[in-house]
Amino acid sequence: METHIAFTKSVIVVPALALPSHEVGACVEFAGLVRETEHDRALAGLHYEAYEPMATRELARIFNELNAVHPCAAVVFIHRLGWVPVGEASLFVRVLSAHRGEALRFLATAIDRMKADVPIWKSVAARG
Amino acid sequence: METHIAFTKSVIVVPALALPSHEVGACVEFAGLVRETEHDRALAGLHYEAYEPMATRELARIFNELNAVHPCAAVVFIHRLGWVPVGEASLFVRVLSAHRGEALRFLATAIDRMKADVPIWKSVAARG
Amino acid sequence: MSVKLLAFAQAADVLGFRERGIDCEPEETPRAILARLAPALDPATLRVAVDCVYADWDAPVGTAAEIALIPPVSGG
Amino acid sequence: MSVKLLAFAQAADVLGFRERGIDCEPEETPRAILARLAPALDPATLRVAVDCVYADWDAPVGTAAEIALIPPVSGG
Repeated sequence: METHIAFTKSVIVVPALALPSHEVGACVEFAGLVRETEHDRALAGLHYEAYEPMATRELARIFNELNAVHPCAAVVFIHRLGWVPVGEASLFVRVLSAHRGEALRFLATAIDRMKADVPIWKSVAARG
Repeated sequence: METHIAFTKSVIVVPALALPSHEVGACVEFAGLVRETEHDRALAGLHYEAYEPMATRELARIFNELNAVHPCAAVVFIHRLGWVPVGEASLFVRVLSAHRGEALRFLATAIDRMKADVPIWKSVAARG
Repeated sequence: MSVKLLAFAQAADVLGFRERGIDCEPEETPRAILARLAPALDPATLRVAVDCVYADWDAPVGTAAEIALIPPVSGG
Repeated sequence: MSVKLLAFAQAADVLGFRERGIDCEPEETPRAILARLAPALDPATLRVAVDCVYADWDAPVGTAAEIALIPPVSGG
């Protein structure tokens, strides 16, 4: 499985679709957008930070584990860091696979696992 | 829920993301791509046909039913018809929702229901 | 009365047409129409839609404008 | 030996720093280091990572280069 993991301080630019083979039949993409209200509180945006080397390593580990269960051809993961205004994407994930079932399950589980274990944090304000 | 259903004889052009509100936190997209092999047979592409007025009506009915169970903000559904070469998309679906769970479940179920009930057909050759 | 009969995919292959105007009576059922016009097609291998809604093979067509023969679908 | 101690999110808020070089012994545990340097932080509310891998609060740090205090994560 081709794996691409990146963090960026700028607006996420969705990379052009690159098909590793003509056996890819499903491309599933997820964009997580910053919402205006969270916990009943109006926001202008959120601030994200990460422990990047560990986050990259944890994500690679999670993706490898998931690939054993839901074999996929490629995963692209991009998380934005710093200030992200409401309506913009904090997260982009693309999964390619032969059939949609694997890509959908890989994607759903990857995000669940990220939210449980990958050292990335959001906060309503930037930290010193 | 905003609903957009379209069929096209040309390459699918993914519409620009339009957020119906700042309460949308998840954008899930699916592209179904034509694969080179199907049932162990090498293909150059597939030909699609639809009973368009009924397909549109069935899709709208399915989306309304799913929206009652997995409330979403918008769905965009575009199916290509005619000849689709290997590596190009025959189907594009985008679902927007407040949280990812609804959009992922809506998307997965919508495609399952489409494959069961919506009058669209693929074939290895064009029909007279 | 006159009804438009539509055939898709394999049904069109077997019948050799995609659309044809047919005469029928309101009390006639899709099953009877198929048996009369296309005995080569087994209704057990198809669904029928009447005015863009899946219908019962044995329900009279009534004032329908369009009857469609729907082989197993395979979109996506 | 010298180890880099990293603090993230709420842990950085409480400690007032994000990174600091500390001295410790290979047989010292993350729990002992936290108690010594940041008694305000309860290890029950945090995870600890040693050289980018989640570790046991009670396992000696050995030859680690980097110890990180990981409050509950919230990416996405």
